[in-house]
Amino acid sequence: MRIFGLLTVLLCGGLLIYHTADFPAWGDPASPASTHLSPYYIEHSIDDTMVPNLVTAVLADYRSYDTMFETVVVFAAGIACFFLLRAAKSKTPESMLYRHIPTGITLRIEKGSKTPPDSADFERIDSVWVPYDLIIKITCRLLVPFIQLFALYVVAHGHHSPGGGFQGGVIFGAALILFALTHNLSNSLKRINEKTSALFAASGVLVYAGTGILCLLLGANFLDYSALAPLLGGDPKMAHSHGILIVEIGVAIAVMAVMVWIYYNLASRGRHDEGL
Amino acid sequence: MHTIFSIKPLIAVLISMLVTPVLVSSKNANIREGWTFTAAALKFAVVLSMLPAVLDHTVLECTLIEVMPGLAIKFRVDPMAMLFALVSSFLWIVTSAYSIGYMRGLDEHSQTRYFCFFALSLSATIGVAFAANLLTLYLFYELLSFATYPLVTHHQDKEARSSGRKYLFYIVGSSIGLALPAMLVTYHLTGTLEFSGQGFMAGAASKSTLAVLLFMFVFGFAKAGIMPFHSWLPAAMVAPTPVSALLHAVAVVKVGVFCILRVVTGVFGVQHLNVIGLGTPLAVVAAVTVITASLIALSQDGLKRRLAFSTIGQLSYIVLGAALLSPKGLIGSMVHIAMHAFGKITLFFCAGAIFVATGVKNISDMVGIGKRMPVTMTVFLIGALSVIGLPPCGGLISKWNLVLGTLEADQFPLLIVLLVSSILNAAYFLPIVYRAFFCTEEESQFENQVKEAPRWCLVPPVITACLSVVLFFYPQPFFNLARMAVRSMGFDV
Amino acid sequence: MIWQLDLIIMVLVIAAGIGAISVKDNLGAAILFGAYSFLMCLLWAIMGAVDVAFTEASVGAGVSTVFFVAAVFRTTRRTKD
Amino acid sequence: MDGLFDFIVSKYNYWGYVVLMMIGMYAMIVKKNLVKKIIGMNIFQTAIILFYVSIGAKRDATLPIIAHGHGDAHHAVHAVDYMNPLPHVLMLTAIVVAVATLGVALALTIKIYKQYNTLEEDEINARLRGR
Amino acid sequence: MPLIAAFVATIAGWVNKKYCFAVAALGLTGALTSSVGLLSYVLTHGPVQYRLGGWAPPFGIAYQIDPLNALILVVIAAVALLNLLGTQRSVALEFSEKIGAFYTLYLLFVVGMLGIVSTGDAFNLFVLLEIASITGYALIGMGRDRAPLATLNYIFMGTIGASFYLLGVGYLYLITGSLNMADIAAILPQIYASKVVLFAFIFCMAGLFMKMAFFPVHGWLPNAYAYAPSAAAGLIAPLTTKVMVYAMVRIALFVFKPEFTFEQMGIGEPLVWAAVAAIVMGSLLALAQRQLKKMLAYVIVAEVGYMVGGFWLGNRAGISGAVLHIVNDAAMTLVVFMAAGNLFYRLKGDSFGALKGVFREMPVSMAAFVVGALSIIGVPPTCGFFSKWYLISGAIEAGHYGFVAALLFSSLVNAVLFFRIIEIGYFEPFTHANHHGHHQPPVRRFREVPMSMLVPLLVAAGSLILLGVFSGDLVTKVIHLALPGQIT
Repeated sequence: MRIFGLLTVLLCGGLLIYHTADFPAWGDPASPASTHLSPYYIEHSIDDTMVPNLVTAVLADYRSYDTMFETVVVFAAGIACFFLLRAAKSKTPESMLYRHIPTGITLRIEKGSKTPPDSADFERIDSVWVPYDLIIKITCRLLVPFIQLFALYVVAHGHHSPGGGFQGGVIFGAALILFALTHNLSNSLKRINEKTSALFAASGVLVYAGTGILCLLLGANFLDYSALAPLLGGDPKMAHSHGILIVEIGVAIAVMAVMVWIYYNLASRGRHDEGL
Repeated sequence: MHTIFSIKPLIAVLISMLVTPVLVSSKNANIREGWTFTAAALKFAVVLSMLPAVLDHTVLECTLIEVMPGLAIKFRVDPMAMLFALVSSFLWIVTSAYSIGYMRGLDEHSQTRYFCFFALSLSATIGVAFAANLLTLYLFYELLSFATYPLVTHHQDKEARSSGRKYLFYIVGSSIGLALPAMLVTYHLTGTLEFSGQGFMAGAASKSTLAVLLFMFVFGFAKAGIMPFHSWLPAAMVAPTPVSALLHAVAVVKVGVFCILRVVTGVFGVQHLNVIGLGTPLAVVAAVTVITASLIALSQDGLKRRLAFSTIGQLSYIVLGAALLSPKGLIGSMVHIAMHAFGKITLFFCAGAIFVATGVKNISDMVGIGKRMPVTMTVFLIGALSVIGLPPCGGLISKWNLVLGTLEADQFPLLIVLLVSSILNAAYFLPIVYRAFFCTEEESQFENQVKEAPRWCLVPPVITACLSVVLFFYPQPFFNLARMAVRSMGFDV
Repeated sequence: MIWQLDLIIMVLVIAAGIGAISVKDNLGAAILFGAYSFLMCLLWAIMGAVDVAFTEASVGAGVSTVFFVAAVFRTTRRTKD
Repeated sequence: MDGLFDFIVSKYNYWGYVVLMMIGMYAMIVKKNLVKKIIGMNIFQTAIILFYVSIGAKRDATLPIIAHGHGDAHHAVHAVDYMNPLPHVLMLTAIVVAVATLGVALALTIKIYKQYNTLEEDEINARLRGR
Repeated sequence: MPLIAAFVATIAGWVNKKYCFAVAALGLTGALTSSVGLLSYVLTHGPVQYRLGGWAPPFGIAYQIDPLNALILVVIAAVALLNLLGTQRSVALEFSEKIGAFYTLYLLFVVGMLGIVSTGDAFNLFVLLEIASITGYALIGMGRDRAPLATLNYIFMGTIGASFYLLGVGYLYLITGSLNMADIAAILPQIYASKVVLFAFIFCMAGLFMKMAFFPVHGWLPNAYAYAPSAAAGLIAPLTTKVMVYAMVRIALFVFKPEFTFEQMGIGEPLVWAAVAAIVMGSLLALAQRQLKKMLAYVIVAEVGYMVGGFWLGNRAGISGAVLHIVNDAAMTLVVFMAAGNLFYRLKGDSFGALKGVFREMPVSMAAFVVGALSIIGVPPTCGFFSKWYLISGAIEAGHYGFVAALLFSSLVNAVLFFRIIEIGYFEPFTHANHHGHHQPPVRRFREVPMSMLVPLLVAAGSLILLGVFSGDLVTKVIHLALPGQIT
């Protein structure tokens, strides 16, 4: 099997390398890819959309339909993970671990025994991550808001610098995942629970599609932002710019929520009781 | 001869198809059988109503829908179709009556299913009869194969299962494996599948190709029971007797030979076959089947099996007649469809009646039965005479024409084949009758209590037997139709 | 775009890729995969695809790796190849 | 010699993508561990992304972000000055697709582990045959 | 005429969080009506182009609807709707808690399929392909015992396939600088000689072959389909492979021109032989199965061979046959899988042993199954016969008798396959026949599935016959319109 695999791979690789001879040279400004469509984008997008970041302009305007489906893919992945993994309400586990916060002592409570009082001193912890990690916890707690702020910046500033809805969403999601990693899953579930994340995911996609449909209702083609001009004020070009922002926000919301959602499911085998 | 549009052929086909939902929904057995009768009678009436027009040299046509460019599901009523449709739709009425008696007599299960598929089979049969092109023909041919499957395997036991398997294997296998590709090649070569009086294959391909195609068709329509594709027929005798009677003496097998007739006359064209000399090989195949089947029939003890082999032989008469490619031979073979149908169905009815009354299936157990069931056995005698081809029965007429056909075509060996096989026919039928009547009281295997079968089982064979006799004296209806058909092929008769 | 730098990173990427599939520990493989993604992101940044590089940094090196780690934690580190 | 050198410089990026793709494919074909296979799958996908990015590269051009975008607009923008943005756009989408597939694949892995308690394909197969 | 269809369905998917089947049904009905409307519009007014985002095609993304894909859109929407209606109960049974998620995925899958068919942009096709795949993975992955493993294999194969396709598109972009299908098609003829074009073609085809489970890369299909939940199998089995075949037709005919595809490549002949192998192997492997759904899955492998082989014959009859078979096969696969789903719903198993006596218990479902079976065997007047007719006449025209033989062989094997099942369902358990032919049928309960599952099934079965009867119109009025004129 190993030999066979290697042979196949070598054969394919050889063929592929062989025919690269016909490729235009790497980085050649005169290659067809750089001369057919892209000049149009480069030279017109600023006029058409008022967005200096060409990637954003192309992504969310010229090829916005692709991007919408990209968001749908993410959403589908989130639902798929939920669908595949989410288990029904879990049974109460055999034993639960609690930590007494002031002392850092870990208590193991067998099933059926009396649970500690529901006070601020005790917290339930996961069985897989026992050590008390004050430093990490505090550091991350401090970091998380800044990461989130940065994420918002990335989303909002996608017009002018690298970034945009997708990156921003992922970063935001990563911040939440970081929180869930350093604290435990139930803690972060308390802040954004499953329903919320599903709702966010769906609403993100809805914002995107809704924009498209709004354009449709306003008499233009699907996702033709210039139709939004009367609603947003400004000329059609500015409307393009704003439209891009709106859909980027939609993408960000959806991506953020889905990343968190997938993480919840993966980390707890769909039971949503104990994370990493 | 002119052509008019008429919806009647379609109605004739659809009547029995449409009656099935009614049959399914009717809870009461009497209502169900009432509907069956109504449908049968209606169908016969519709077919009959077309007869004057056909005799008046009119061709009725009905194009249902064009399924492929230049290829439609289309019905056409010409004399040959009329002949076959008349026979089968009339016999449906008789068989329905007989079925009722038989099924009630034996208290069979799933009678609703039985009547439904029976009606469906008849639809398919009429569809084949009225088909105007090979495609339509093939369509109803396959429909018939599948519609008869539940009938053949009605008993749902192990034996039925293996027979059903054999049945489908031969019939569907040959039609998909041989007839369908042959049809496709034909279409590819000529661009049409429409039957015409002269055939449409002339000059379309080389002689060897045509020969291959012809035999693909002949063997592909395995319902005709040409050897070596015959062994489904004896196997299918596990079916209830009315099924055997109608389907395996009338509908299914006759559909097979009818298809071959159609192919020979309508696709290849008699004249053209004559020119390229393909008649003789076909005739040889048929002749071999005739003789072999008759010989095998001699050795069978099961009455129905003997009848089955007799059928195989008789079917090959028809193919043989067609293969003679002479006017008389063609007339003979067409008329033989009708004559044999009446004769053979009588025989099957009698076999069924015997079974209902006594439960006996084997010939060796029937010694002396004539004394207990005189009517049945007399009728049996008439049927046998008809099949053998002795006066005063209709079988003689068709056989006579076949013989004339061999002379016309200068095929003396085939003449001898016909005569020998007639002798063999006599040899396997007459002893049954003889031993049924003429035996000593000791030899008789039947008690005095054995009575005639129920009335429903008795009347139909009597009717068909009478008709067999009547047809000897008045064969004109069928004879005229056959003659018209042959005339449309360009012969002068 | 300095092609020498590009080439060095390319070699590193390939090394990391081979490492990721050959190390005999799933957790290690996951981490190496993270490194691979990060190097890949550098490569793209050099080539001028900043947006793609940005995305790869957050997705490939970030979230994907976390997913891998989570999955490995929830299954097993054991691997035979 | 110089020609050969130029040739290599102009093509090595494409070779690199082929090599990476083959690494990924090798892992998917040969490795028995499901996590390894998934890593291979991701390497395979990133290799293709690398290919696209290579298409978009352009010598002597800068990032596809137009300078002075909001300044006194309408500087003439010249296509040769900026990289080709289109492949980048496509690849953003492709990365997203890759991560989505990864999520689903890992979810399935966990499910499989729950069912068979192993991630080695041969062991799973042996267990299935054993039943 | 925008493609409202997809959007209605998509939006229904999101609103649908409230656990409602009605929204899904409504959405799909909307999709169906609008695609029917689209078809009739296209037939009368000629091809339609819809520019998404209002940008002209080479720059923006456009949908390109011609009679051919309008037809396929109708098929997809109809199949999805019927299956949705027919499996409502089994969904409720199998995923009691995740109905919302199920329907969302279901709709997204349909959206992906509709999009693949209608898009005019090579890259957009990839994205939609992935939507359909990911939702498909999830739907299949929820099945019984071996489903997750089978799905993972499917993911690997599917991802390689999609990546190959993406690579092919990348090559095309590299060499033409465009992603729009029509635009590429306009540029390509000048550079046919390039090896890159050749490889682009090979990659696109290889990727699609993997996705459609063309022999010998069919390995993922049988297990995936056999263990999938019935409701998902009834959707995915009819659609995935067929839509991929359609994508192949589209790429090969409308991106690369026929003269390139059929004349310059010279791969038609080997591919038809591969199709022959697919048909033969699919049929033989189907014979070896003892499980209903698995057997059906192998039949699909053979059917893919029909379509691919028919297409690569490269003549008008063959291609019409292949396209007609896309439509017909979708319908007949739907029927048999829905029937199998109904059986599974009642019998809780689909090994042949479980099917004993099923005719008596579920006559209506079995009747529909028989119609589907007859169509797959190719018995007139069901639609399977007619597409087979075109395929065979195409093969005869091309002088490719191996393909003819394979088609006939597979018809025969299919006949054996289905009659084996029908026999089991019809005869067993054997009635104890006594000598006088009195039979007491075994008294078993009449356990037909509820009406809501039956009616869609019967509609589907009826459509098989309708499709058959109207196949002439379908071919002359729709398919021939859409095929490029060069194909003779």
